[in-house]
Amino acid sequence: MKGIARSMLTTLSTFARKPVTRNYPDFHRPLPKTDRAFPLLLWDQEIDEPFCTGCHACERACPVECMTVLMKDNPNHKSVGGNSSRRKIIDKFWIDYARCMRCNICVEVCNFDAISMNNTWTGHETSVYDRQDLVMDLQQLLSQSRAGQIQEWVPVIGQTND
Amino acid sequence: MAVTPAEEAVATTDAPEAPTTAPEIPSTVPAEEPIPVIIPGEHPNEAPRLVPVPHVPGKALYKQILPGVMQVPLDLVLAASRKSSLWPMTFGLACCAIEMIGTYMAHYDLDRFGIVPWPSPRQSDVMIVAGTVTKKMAPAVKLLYEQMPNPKWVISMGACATNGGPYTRYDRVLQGVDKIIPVDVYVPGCPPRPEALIDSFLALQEKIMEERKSTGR
Amino acid sequence: MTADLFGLELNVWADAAIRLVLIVTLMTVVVMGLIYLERKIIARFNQRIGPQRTGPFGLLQSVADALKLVGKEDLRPRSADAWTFELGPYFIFIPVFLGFVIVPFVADWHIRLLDLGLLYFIAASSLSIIGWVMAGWGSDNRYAMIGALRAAAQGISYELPLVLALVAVGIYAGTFNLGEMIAQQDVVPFIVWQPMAALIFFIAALAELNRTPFDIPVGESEVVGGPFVEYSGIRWSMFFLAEYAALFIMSLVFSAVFLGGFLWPFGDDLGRLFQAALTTAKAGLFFFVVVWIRISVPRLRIDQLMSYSWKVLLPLALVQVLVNGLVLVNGWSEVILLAFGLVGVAVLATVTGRAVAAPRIRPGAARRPLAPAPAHGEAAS
Amino acid sequence: MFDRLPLPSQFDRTIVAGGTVAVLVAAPVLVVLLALLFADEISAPEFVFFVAAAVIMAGALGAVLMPNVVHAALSLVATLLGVAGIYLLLLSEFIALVQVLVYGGGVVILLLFALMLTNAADDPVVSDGTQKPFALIVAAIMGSLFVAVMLDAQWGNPSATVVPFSEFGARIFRDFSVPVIVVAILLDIALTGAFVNARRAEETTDQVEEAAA
Amino acid sequence: MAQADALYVQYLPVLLAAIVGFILVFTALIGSRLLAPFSEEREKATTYECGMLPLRRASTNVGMRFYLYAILFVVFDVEAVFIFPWALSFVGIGQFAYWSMVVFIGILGLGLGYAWKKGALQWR
Amino acid sequence: MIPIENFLVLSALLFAIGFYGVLARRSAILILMSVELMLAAVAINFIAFATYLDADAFSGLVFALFVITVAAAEVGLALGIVLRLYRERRTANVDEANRLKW
Amino acid sequence: MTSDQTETAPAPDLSSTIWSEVDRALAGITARPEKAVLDLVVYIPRDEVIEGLRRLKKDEGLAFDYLRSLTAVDLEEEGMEVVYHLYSTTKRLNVTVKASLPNDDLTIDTATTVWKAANWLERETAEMFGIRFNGHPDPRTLLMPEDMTDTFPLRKSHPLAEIEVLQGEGMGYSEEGE
Amino acid sequence: MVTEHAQEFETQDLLLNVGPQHPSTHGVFRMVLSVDGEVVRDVVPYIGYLHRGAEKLCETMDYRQGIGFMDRTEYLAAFNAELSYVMAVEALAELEVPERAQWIRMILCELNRLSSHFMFLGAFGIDVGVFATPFIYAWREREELIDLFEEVSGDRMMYAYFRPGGLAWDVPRNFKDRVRQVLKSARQGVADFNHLLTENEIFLARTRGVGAISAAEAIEWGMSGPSIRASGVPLDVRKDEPYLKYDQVDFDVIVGQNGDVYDRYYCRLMEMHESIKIVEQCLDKMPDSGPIMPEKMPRMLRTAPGEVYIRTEAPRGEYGIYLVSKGGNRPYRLKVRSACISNLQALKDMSVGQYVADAIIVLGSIDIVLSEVDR
Ligand code: SF4
Ligand code: SF4
Ligand code: SF4
Repeated sequence: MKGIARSMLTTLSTFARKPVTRNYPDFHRPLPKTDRAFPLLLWDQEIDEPFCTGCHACERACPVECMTVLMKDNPNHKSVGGNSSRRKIIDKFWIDYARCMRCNICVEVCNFDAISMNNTWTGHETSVYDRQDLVMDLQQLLSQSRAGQIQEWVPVIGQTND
Repeated sequence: MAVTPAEEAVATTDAPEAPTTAPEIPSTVPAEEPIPVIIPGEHPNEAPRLVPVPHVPGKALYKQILPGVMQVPLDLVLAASRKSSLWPMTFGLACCAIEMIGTYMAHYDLDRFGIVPWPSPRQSDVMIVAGTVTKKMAPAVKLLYEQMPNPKWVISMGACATNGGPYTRYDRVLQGVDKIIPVDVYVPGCPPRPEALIDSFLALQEKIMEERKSTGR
Repeated sequence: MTADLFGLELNVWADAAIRLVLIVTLMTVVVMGLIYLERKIIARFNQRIGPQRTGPFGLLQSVADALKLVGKEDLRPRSADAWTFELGPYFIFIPVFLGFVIVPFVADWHIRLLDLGLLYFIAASSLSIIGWVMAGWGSDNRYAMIGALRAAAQGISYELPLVLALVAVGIYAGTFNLGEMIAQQDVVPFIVWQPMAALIFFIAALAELNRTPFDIPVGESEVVGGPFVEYSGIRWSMFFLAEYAALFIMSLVFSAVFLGGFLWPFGDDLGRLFQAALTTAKAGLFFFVVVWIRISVPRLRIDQLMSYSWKVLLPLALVQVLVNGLVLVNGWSEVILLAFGLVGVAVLATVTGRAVAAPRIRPGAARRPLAPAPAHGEAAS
Repeated sequence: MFDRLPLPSQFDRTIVAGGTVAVLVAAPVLVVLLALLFADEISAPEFVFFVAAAVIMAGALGAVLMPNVVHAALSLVATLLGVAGIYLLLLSEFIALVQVLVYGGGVVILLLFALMLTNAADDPVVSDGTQKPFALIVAAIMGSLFVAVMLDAQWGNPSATVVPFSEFGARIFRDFSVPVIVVAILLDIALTGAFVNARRAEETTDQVEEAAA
Repeated sequence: MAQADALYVQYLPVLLAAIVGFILVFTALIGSRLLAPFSEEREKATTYECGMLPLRRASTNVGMRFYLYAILFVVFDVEAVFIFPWALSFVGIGQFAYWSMVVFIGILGLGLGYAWKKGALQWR
Repeated sequence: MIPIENFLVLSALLFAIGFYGVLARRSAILILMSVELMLAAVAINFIAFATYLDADAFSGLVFALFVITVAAAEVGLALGIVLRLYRERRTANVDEANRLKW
Repeated sequence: MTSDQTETAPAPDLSSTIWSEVDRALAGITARPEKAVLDLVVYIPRDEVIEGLRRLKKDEGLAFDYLRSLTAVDLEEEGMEVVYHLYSTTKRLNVTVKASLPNDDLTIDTATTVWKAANWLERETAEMFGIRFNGHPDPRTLLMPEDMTDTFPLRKSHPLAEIEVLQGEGMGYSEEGE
Repeated sequence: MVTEHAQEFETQDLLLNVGPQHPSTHGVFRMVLSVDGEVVRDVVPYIGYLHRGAEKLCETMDYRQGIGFMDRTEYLAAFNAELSYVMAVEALAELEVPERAQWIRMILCELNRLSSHFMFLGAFGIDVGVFATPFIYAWREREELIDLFEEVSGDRMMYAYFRPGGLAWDVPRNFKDRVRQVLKSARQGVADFNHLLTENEIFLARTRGVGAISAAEAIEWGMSGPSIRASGVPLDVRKDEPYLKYDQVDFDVIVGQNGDVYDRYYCRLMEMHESIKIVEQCLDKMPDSGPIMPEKMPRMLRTAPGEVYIRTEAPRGEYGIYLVSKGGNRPYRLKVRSACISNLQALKDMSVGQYVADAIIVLGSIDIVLSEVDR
């Protein structure tokens, strides 16, 4: 009976401890900046346009082929009297969140730091009733960064703290 | 829903065979005959596995005998109670199942919402398809879904269950569980965080309250 | 033929009926409360919060569960046997419910205090085994079948220690009437004089209630819920109701037989409310310990479970009976009983430890440091 | 139309039909008895007696007629409980409770286990012997004979007497202690006999299986 | 007749309790039948086998052990039946009744010991 | 108070039914069940006579008690034999059993 | 390993390997060594490979008693290679044994007679590559659905499934823009 | 089917189908027990319900993309799985991993071993029949570890943090303190389990002497990891062929004596102590700063033709990667040597002759991860 008594004392000790539950819908635990929810497109705030030039690099690098990129000539380019230095710019952009495996590769391959992983809670609360709603188009992908609601963190592979 | 005999054949081939009476392994084709290259998704034998399960809602008797005005409070009470005691079936398929278990545990504690897992489909309301549904597993998933009594809901958790996810290019993997059973809520992510799963439960509760007019579920 | 209920004169039929209806309502409320409490207690044990969202503090959780189960389709497998499957819930629930007849709640309120109360209680509860077998066999399901057989074997094996423990106390009290038993414990509850009987009764009650560590008939990890696998909806909730009602009765009987029911050792003549509170507290203690054990200890295997009942509990219970008789027939003092009881408890504890944990082979895993790998061209480095 | 009926089950024809038949048979009896009861033709105990008798009869008939052995065993349970009620009406509560305890708890479980040890539970439907009509005739003759005798005899002026339980026990262990010991020995014999048989049975099955293998 | 009525009054609630319990379950099932949706799907009624179609009708090869334990139970149940009247009366009679019960239990204990020794209490 | 004839008639009918079962059934276990019915009928008679006709109404009860006890023992023993028969002959039917030589 | 490499004689760095002992153990069996990045690779003709494996296991100097893994490689036109990774729990040595199968006869003797561990690994290899292991005690399908064993997924000739795309017009240069 | 039914009806045994959906098969494993009165006479395991072709898909992915799939083959110890993969790639591409990266890899792998063993303890406790408590304890500690992993790598399970050549990015600045505090709670958790289960008489009675397998048999079946060490075979890649910096830390290989379920449980428990020890030494030895990737990594990694078989010690045993490359940026053939499939083969030997409940806990005691078995 000794061991049984010991087990029961152990459970009793946990009975005395405080609950560890994170009361989710009421309390959102702060996420680390490295958190990877889903990829988002970033918005270039000074020149009012997305960073993305539609270079298809991420599309090719995505292991599950869940991105679709269409580029166009930038109407805002200097050559046409704009103030942007991007000759090409993204026209249409879809990411199928339903297939994305959150591997961060698209962020790493992007030469323009135009895409980054959503590390806010909005990136995680994405339950839908229809699969089609999980295919994000350009506006949805840009809106959060455009509104500046993203603590942007674009990792550089192999970067050290110092 | 009537099962095609083919499906029963498929399902029963999973029955155990004594090693002694096992048939000759079919994968030993003599090399003379060419290797059959079969376009994935069009395998002759996998058609019966992929027959979708229709959801027959069924009608409650009080819907038929009570006048409409008296149904409203009943609907409300029933829907409220259903949404606050959703019992999932303990059914883990792959990696996502780990996060699902984690959601039951102390840090996230689905019990707060009255959600407790039950081992048997007979006592469960929700089926959380947590993980990759292979074509070998599909008949079992269908059977389990059918064995759940009405009203029943399905949460497709993770990329694999939603559309094959990372493994969608492999032809033994089902490209989305909604090919075989009706899905109510999709949770993206690979795997979704426990919070995402809780969020999907909240979404499901909203859905229940909305669709309480139809006793289907 | 009249009887009085709270003083008012009534026809016996009406009297009995009213008492029963009161009991039914009490039982349903208490069972829901028990389920809620168990969930909360387990949650606390697990450092969780437990039901929280349904109503204030999740108080309405059990109500919601019950309503949902009422509103859930209840199925019967095609290959199941119609009559046994349908009648199983009745056979499991009604015997449990019959047990309420003899339980005293407060001093002057109960349904009936039969002279053979304990015998009646045992006889009634022994009937529900048939219900288990019916449910298991009728479901035509392997898990249900195995679970039902285990339940039957376990039920019959642990009924004897239960009976004999009660008989021992009955010998000591000189009556099987629960009311008179409680009346005799106004100063010293029987658990003082009969500790071993109390312990045996407690263990056997755990087994009769199919609670851990004796929950092999309904063990989830082996037989998926046991005889109830195939039951769904309200029919399944009837089993649930019966289970917790049995727990309720068992705790009441324990508190009445061993803890002195509604009596307060120091000073008597208390209000009815205080008596009710005492009964609740004493029964609640039993309930809490049951839950505590449930989340603390593993499940026994069927052979260990059987041999434990037949080789440990039954002989000890018989010895207790005989010793009580010896002391009484010679009119020796109760201190002998106390001493024997304590010795018996010690013996039971040690014997349990050894009987349950008899290693079949030499145990243990040793830490053995290892010589470093030979520096060889092959070794990857 | 069956699924329209508010029946407490996954309604199907067996349940509905069987339930209807049962109700149709039981209802008139109950009605008549209740009428008699409220007309004070019969006292309440008599009413209970008739109900119990009906249960006993139904159960007994089921036990000997039902093709499904498990059903037969379960209807035997009904009979035994009814008999316990009869004992109670006969003012011997102890015997009634013993009946419930020993039969309901023990013997029936024993029977069910035996049914499941034989293949009875796998193919539960048994065919009865060819001597049914003969048996029917004999049983009918005997039953009517008994009934005639019982009704014909003059039972003086019966008066019920109750033995208090403690006195009952005292009498047993004062006057009947030797038979009690004999009963104990008998039980031991039964125990050992059953063990020996079971052991032999196991051995033989093992041999059979080895022979088969 | 007084005793008789007293006894009946004592046990009347038992009968009523059985009836009330039956009514309780029955009404609950009726309510469920009213409130719960029902639908006819064939596969829904298949036996639950962890997601497989049942291999065959559940065979019930009970080990002999179950039967042996049942025998033991019946025997000791009868013993308990004899202990009950003894329990309330032996004090009045005295040593003789007590020792006769000791002999009674002793004999049955012998039976138990025999079963124990024969390994009938061992599962294998 | 209930007339004694009721009980006697009841027990007579019960006995007859049990007798029919013994004759008509083939499975040994069912025959045992029928025997139980007959024993119950007998016990009813014992108690009826004891309660109504016997002055101190005692021996009848004891006999009923012994009947129940012995019945239990008998069932246990007989079932053991039946099981052995079944295990050896793969049948539980008496007529086949006595056709096969032991 | 492509053929041109296999032509080359044993490289000098074989001295750092256990080729000498293996050669002694495999006396009478035509074995061809090769140095992989970590381990020694020994090619044995498929008729003798089981015998060779048995010797490697029995030889007390090497005692390769532990079958780490068994798999196959599909070199399309050069047939297939069955690869055994052996380990010696006592001597802590590694060796890789390979047997080449021509495309027109994909059969080899089973290794379950040497290690029980080969059982499921061979079943898996068989259904993944369509290699027949003669004398396998339990030649049932392992991972595949029981009724879909006529295609061999790990062969190079086995195609991948089509992705069902819910979005977009596919990649390219969209005309509308300026 | 027909023949099968025929022979079923001949035998007296009851065929009990466990899985693929069963509370205690840890996923979609399925076994058919033929039970004779609670005693298991035969076990027929069925796997493959989770076969999703990771090997096939990796042949079509470049080396960076493959990492994610390696995570998902061993989702309970993803760091260890990644480690084997990236080590294989490094061996073929002759990449030199900076020292700091190696220390961090070691720390993370050992922590991952801790979390995986916690998972085992929880599941095993549930199988033995304690209600919910072991799982709760296990996950209490796992959440601490997972939080750390998330701060480091960004995901809770599928880290994709080890890259060929080093690490994706550097660990947070307070890494060492976080690890220390996680270790503190982990020690507490191990102690809790020790008190809850190890000495409990019922637990001992359930596990001791159950499902024993001899050392020779275990080697014959190719078992590995704690499952074989419980049988007394000191087989541990970390000692035998030290790969990261394991030759510079001091730790013991825990071996059992009986190879029964209890030893498998106890070996894992003691191994967690060893892991904690290792991590502490790593924390002391690990340099505070330094590169985590070699200079000048190519944007698209290409390897020389060749083949390599890399084995590392994952929580469940030897996790090997057999990588064949024909040059280019993607593997030609990638084979995952799964420890679980070899351990699972021995299930029949271990559980025949036991009780049904024992068969369940034997299955639990070898701690399978189905996606590693089926891949
Ligand atoms: S996100 Fe970056 S990589 Fe992708 S298309 Fe835009 S610019 Fe190119
Ligand atoms: S995170 Fe990975 S899977 Fe998701 S879009 Fe980017 S590359 Fe594709
Ligand atoms: S979605 Fe991702 S995590 Fe979930 S099962 Fe599929 S691969 Fe695993």
